[in-house]
Amino acid sequence: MIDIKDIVKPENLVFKKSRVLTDNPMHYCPGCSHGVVHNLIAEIIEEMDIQDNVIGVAPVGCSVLAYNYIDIDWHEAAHGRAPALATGIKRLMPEKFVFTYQGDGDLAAIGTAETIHACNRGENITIVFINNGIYGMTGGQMAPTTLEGMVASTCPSGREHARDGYPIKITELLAQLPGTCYVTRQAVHTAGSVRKTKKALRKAFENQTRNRGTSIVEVVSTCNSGWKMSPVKANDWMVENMFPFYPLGDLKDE
Amino acid sequence: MIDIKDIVKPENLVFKKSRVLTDNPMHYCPGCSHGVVHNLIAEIIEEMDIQDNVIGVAPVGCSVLAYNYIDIDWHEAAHGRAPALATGIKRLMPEKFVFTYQGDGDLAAIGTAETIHACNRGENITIVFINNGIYGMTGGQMAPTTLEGMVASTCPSGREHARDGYPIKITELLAQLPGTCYVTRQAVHTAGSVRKTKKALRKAFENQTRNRGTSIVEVVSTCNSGWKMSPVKANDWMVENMFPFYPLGDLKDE
Amino acid sequence: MRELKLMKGNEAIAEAAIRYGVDGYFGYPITPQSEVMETLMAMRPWETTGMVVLQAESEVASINMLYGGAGSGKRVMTSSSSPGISLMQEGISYIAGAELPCVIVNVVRGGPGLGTIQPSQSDYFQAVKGGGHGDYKLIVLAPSSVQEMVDFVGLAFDLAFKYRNPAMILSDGVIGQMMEKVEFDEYKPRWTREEIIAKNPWAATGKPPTRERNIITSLHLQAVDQEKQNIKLQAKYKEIQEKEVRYETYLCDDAEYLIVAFGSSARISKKSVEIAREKGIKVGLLRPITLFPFPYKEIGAYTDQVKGILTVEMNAGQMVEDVRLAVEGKVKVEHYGRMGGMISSPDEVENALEELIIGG
Amino acid sequence: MRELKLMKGNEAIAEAAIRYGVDGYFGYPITPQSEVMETLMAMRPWETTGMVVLQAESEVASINMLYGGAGSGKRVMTSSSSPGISLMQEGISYIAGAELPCVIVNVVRGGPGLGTIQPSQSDYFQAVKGGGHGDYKLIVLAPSSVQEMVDFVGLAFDLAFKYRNPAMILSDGVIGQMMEKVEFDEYKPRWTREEIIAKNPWAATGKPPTRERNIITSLHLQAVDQEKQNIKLQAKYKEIQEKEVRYETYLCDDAEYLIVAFGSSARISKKSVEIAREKGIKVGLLRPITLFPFPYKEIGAYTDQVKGILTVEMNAGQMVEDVRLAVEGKVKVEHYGRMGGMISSPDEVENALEELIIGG
Amino acid sequence: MGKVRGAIVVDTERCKGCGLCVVACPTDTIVLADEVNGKGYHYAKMGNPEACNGCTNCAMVCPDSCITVYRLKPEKSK
Amino acid sequence: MGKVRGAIVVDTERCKGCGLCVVACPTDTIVLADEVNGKGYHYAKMGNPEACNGCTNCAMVCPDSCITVYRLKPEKSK
Amino acid sequence: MKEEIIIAGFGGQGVLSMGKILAYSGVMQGMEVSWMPSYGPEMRGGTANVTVILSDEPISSPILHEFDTAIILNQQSMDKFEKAVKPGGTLIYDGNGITHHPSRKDINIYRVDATAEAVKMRSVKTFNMIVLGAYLKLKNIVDMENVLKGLKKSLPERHHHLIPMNEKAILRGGEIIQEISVVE
Amino acid sequence: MKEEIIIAGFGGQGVLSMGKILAYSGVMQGMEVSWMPSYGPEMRGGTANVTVILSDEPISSPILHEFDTAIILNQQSMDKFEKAVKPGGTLIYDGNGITHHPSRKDINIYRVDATAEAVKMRSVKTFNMIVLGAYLKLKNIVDMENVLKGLKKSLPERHHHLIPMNEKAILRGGEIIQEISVVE
Ligand SMILES: Cc1ncc(C[n+]2csc(CCOP(=O)(O)OP(=O)(O)O)c2C)c(N)n1
Ligand SMILES: Cc1ncc(C[n+]2csc(CCOP(=O)(O)OP(=O)(O)O)c2C)c(N)n1
Ligand code: SF4
Ligand code: SF4
Ligand code: SF4
Ligand code: SF4
Ligand code: SF4
Ligand code: SF4
Ligand SMILES: [Mg+2]
Ligand SMILES: [Mg+2]
Repeated sequence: MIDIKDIVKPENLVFKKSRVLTDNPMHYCPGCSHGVVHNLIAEIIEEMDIQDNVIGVAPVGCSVLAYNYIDIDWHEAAHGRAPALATGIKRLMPEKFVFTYQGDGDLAAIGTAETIHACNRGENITIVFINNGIYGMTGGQMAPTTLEGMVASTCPSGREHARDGYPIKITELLAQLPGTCYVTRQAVHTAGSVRKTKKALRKAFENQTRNRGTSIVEVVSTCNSGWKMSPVKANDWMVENMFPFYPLGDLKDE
Repeated sequence: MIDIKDIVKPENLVFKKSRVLTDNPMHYCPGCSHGVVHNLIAEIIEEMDIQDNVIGVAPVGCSVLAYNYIDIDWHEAAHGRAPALATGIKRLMPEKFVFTYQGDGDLAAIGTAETIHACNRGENITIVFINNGIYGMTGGQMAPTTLEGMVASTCPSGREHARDGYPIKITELLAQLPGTCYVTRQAVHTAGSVRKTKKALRKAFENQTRNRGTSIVEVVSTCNSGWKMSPVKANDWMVENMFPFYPLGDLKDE
Repeated sequence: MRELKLMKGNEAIAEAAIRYGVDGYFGYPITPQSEVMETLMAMRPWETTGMVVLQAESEVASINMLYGGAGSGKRVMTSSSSPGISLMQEGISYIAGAELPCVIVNVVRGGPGLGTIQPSQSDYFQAVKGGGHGDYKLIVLAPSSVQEMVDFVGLAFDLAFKYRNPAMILSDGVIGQMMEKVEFDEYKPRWTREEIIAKNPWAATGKPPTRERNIITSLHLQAVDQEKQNIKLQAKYKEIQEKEVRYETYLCDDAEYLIVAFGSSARISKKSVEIAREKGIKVGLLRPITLFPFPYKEIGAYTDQVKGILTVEMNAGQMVEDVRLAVEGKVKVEHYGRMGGMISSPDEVENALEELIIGG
Repeated sequence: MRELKLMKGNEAIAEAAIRYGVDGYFGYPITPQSEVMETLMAMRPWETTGMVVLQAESEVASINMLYGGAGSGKRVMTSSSSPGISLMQEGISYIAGAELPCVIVNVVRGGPGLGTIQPSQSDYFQAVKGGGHGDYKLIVLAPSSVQEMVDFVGLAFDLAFKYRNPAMILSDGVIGQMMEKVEFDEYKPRWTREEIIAKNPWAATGKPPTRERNIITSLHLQAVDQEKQNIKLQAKYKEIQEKEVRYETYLCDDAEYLIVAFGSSARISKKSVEIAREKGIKVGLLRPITLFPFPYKEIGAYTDQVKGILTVEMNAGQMVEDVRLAVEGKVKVEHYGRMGGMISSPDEVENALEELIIGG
Repeated sequence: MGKVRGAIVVDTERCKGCGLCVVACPTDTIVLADEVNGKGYHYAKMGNPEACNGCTNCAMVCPDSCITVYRLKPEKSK
Repeated sequence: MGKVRGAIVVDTERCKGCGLCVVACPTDTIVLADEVNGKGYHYAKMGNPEACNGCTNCAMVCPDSCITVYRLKPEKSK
Repeated sequence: MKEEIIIAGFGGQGVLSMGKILAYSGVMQGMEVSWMPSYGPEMRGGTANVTVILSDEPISSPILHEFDTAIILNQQSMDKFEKAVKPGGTLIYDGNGITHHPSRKDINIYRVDATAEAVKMRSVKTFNMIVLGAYLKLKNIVDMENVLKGLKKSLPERHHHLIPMNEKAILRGGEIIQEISVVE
Repeated sequence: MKEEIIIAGFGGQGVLSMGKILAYSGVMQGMEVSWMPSYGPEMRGGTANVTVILSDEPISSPILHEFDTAIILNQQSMDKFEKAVKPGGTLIYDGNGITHHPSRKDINIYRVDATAEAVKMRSVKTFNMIVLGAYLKLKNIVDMENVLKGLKKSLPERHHHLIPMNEKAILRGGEIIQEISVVE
């Protein structure tokens, strides 16, 4: 038999944490999708070798502390305003890679105008959109993308469209703006989906070298804390309930 | 020959100013489309006999003074926020007819989020949207709906999408929200188009009795002052340039 | 009989709103006050009193929903915390300009910016001097217990309607998050349509043939009209200043020193007063309950009696300016405060009194 | 040689920005300041200095574009008028909390609410006390001529970068709309990338291997960290208060009375001083140029010399509070002001001086 | 059966002389006056009254509601 | 040619015991420990080390980047 | 020397640009000047006016309540500004559309029928230059040379070919101004 | 009578609801009470603590810096709050996961291995009730009758069937508390 020791050797290494990730333990709840997407972004930055050339914009939301984890220059944004900040940054430093990392409350509620108009102007930035159907950071309130019937602390008996409005497919709207060049919806619940999301993110970052307009990668995600489920259960629930309403795949690729 | 005197008799009257219009002379520039739409709204209120049961919401824009002309209860709104006000009003008084009267700067720039979310919640209101492709009130700055190449005071050599973004077809976006039930685009440059717009407005108001969601009537309009053309020329220019980009007709009728 | 419960300030204010017959709540989640809307949503008042509860897409939308709702002559309310309240400043200025009654709750957290979610009182200036543009005033009430969170809902609405002016309940993370015993009144029915029209003839409720159209507006294109409106507003504020000052004193009769503190700082200072009194220091506490109108005269009256005044605030020194304006240099006034969510202990405050006022 | 032109304040500030090497302007139209962006768009500086000019979708977007741009270590600027500035309050608080330099121009109009578009000074409190949440200060400069609109662009940026603090130019409709002779300096080149990195090592410009990552943030989750940040901010404000007070006096040496006025009120008051002097009344004018830091000490110093102080403001009485704080009750201080876009005549002011201060 | 006859009455003081009614009239009835009204506008008037058929087009496009239209029912016309 | 062999090393102190790696592993290599780490979490570990083929699935889905994966190239395996 | 002028009329009559040319002329003459428009009212149409001050000394207040000279171009402005002329001051007006002519006895009143003249000259756009010419004829505070310089400075480059036409209008204004009543 | 208590542990250990039941018990006993949680920090996980005050008199400050009793349920809380117990006061802790045991000599120290006991009782959710029982055994400030009333008041109706189980846990806590060192 081969001993573990014989396998665990530098020359056999096939996967390790990106060096663009810091060693800070993440504050996210166990099983939170944010962590997976962080890793992917770090890997892409490492692979594209743009650590010194990229600026992240993280608005309020659980991931406002992303700057503790991805080892690049960061800019905190007010809730909903990341696309406006990114516009300011990119217009002044067009040679940098600029991305926002926004939650669904952020991008699709309070930041609706900033998001739509950054995309409509075709700002040459990348938007990473974590759609977990809930306000994670503030403790599980209804988000604009919360599904009908889904329970949250501000719709404790489930979202009812007559009172709470409909879940919004904001990504579909953004895909229709002439300013966007690449709009895709992905997930990170399986190794396969993680691979696809990574490809999508890479393309979304690379698009900035081609000045084609705004690239958007939505990641349909879980917030097991907000959903009040185990991480594993949350993934299953997402596949069963979120994916039918937010189907994965490219919405636009020009 | 018949004398004019013989024709101008009460029994021969076929058209007069609606009694729901006040006698205040309108402050609008000669030939401004706002006046025509005001008349239509007044006529509909008169015909539906809802003068005592309707509340108008006019945000900042040339038509913020609409309350001087249409003889109903009115509510001024901050720039962009009419749909939020209307939401507050209609939720608290569901028995009233509530409409907003918004310009393109108002509805499609600063008020993007409020407009989209009122529509997404399917607020049971009517939105009248005067798209004149410019900021009339403030003196002719670029609006979100200003066409590419079109001159405004903040794009004096014409709108360029690389700097200024693309003209936005916000109505097309709103039509896709499940909360909207009736979305149409009309004009008021000819008697025929005025008739159609009136029908559309009537339907949009009547929908409130059926609680079907949000009804939106866009009126592609001129702002001859902002466009720096005579009123007649402005109509021609609109037909030639605005209509191809903002084609008239129903976008949704459920 | 009043009903006794143990409740968080945030929960209590929600229940108080329902019981007071509030017609509508519009809000957006933000710590440390999200329990207000959560409690309302859980209590489903639309099934009982008919109160509307709506989660808006942002604080900008909330305040403008409030603007619309208030124009209907109904009792409407929102709550938020510091950054959210900043976003409301334009709307608040409009509501004040249009002279509409409504209630805005700010459960203050530490700033500036995103800051911290811990309790703070650093929005005093914003609340009383006007964070929005133009000369306007909010009626500002500062509760210092969960019971006052409840009681001030009614008081705020009553004052708001009496003066057709927005009222703010300026609370903080301590009062919002703590649980205390609280007594509730019976449910009051919401105003009927007829009552609303009778009480608020200015409201935009649909124009009957019997009256001119009602216009809710803050617009006065001509400077001369705008000035008239401003003069009217200032006269109203003056009347409020004259008639509506509310404050509380504790052991002030024989006091040689005074602590002035509001909200949760006043609770802490009360204990500091006790500590100081045990040491034989004659200190009293004056707690402004209304921040606008501020008890200028009432504090000014102590200048003959006391040797020095310490203001205790969870900020870098804001109310201290109003206290200084009240005493006009006649006695020494100093400020003591922790910032950014840190909360003074009663001992710290007592020390500060000795160092800054008695010793200093 | 300096170039001489006849220009509106709004046009002049735009040209001054280009000449001073400003990197970016983000704004949204609003009267009475729309000419700022219009002038920039007409001058097309992106073809000459490389300055970026962008019409944002709202003032909320403008201020947040500014926040992003400022974090890049570049010189960025916005302008608006009262309601638009109210919408920026959250963003301004963030920028102050994150300690970023930038320049915000408020060409004030009459409020509250939509109000009027006529000139006013009723946003004084908002500018100097903090319209946003949390304890922060803007550096506030009040120009009273078109020339100062030009000169203060450079001054505002210099102070903003020196202290890593947002600066506001608090102008009004008079200064924005009037034309005067104005002299311009030569064009200054914009900072190069290397200069920016050298001058602003904190800027988020992309993390080279040679330094830790730069994080632009106002967030301090733990109260103790937030308090540290607040203490640091307060120390900075104190330093600014000590070092950066700017003001101007006119005929104050032998004055028995003082008028304190800023911006366009100061221009009018200057004439009032002349009228009063003709009548033999010894009055001088003190014009605060920096509103924060306010010339407390400098005004306080006159309490031995003068018998009374009149503040003249186009509002209901705002700066008067700071003047009262400065004099600590030692001399009488009264306020005179027109509101809502009405502008006092020099005679009115002179009358007010006689009635409220000399006679009163 | 005679031709339909119509007539318009313009509130000349409200009229802003925008000319939209002139263009909208299918019968070229309307012209702008050489004179101006109190606000300085060349107001609209019937230049060719016989042509008017009372179709109301002019009134419908008038932004300032200046036009009242009358029509003589054909059976009444001689 | 032998079967591909792999192994994982879990940073047990970073691990939050979410169990996502357990589900993601096609070979059922991973289990959550009965013991807890310093933060009180039942951390992940190889329960069935022989089964691991070094596919990296577990590492890819781990939100906390706790897993390092090694793989012995088939030609090297005996 | 100090001259405080208000020019008032309809929006579109070139009131603001007349004031600007006058102010620029003052600059060319080495004077201190200020130009303050009535702006807005965020609405269309209506009246427009501008206050121009020319002075040898720094100007304190750009906003005035009385004037040395009022140039009045419509009835609304007449109603508003006739009374704002300082006793002994000057009022110049275009008779077109004026129904209530000025009646004060303590000021000097002149009439310049520039509207009519502009029509005659077939160049409606020079209307305001005719008025300016009338004013300059009366008040000799800036030299013609500086007025032309001011004109040049205030016109965008692409309109410089219009300068001769404008000059002609200015001269014509000087010719057609009529004295109505003058206080000695 | 006045008792100032801090309860501190991981989020998820039921720290807040233990405090709430204690406070509600006080209310039932007719006392003044306050309950002040450490809230947020708008982020997940981490520690949680709550300050509970029970008193015969109105409570001035709900926020304290020292306590009569500290109930400590993890190491981080031990590091933070051992020193905050008033001299002569009481510290109660669960030994699970504690690597540095409390060492002060001027306070009374008790241990209750509630984690272990809850596992034994096969009801992990009653962990906090075991701790509460231990506390109540030690400090007899509220009668059991009022504790049960408090429990009932603080549980939503639909969880009332759990009351007997919780009562059992409270009693069990009283049985397993061990004295470590006591100041005489
Ligand atoms: C102006 C303002 N309003 C509200 C908040 C409170 N807040 C912080 S994050 C957040 C929403 C978080 O949800 P989302 O954007 O979906 O991110 P997630 O935490 O789910 O990843 C809210 C409402 C705030 N910080 N600022
Ligand atoms: C917060 C705020 N920003 C800007 C303005 C200035 N403003 C008034 S109306 C308007 C836009 C008008 O354009 P639009 O909505 O298209 O209406 P229109 O006048 O063209 O009918 C603007 C920018 C304002 N009043 N408030
Ligand atoms: S609350 Fe939700 S989004 Fe936030 S860290 Fe926890 S699981 Fe992730
Ligand atoms: S500016 Fe334009 S929109 Fe406004 S009144 Fe004139 S024509 Fe109409
Ligand atoms: S359309 Fe109306 S306003 Fe225009 S010219 Fe005709 S009558 Fe006059
Ligand atoms: S009614 Fe018809 S025909 Fe008569 S003037 Fe009007 S448009 Fe012409
Ligand atoms: S996925 Fe990562 S954090 Fe989750 S149990 Fe596995 S190793 Fe631990
Ligand atoms: S590397 Fe593959 S086989 Fe090995 S533990 Fe991870 S998922 Fe399982
Ligand atoms: Mg979310
Ligand atoms: Mg428009």
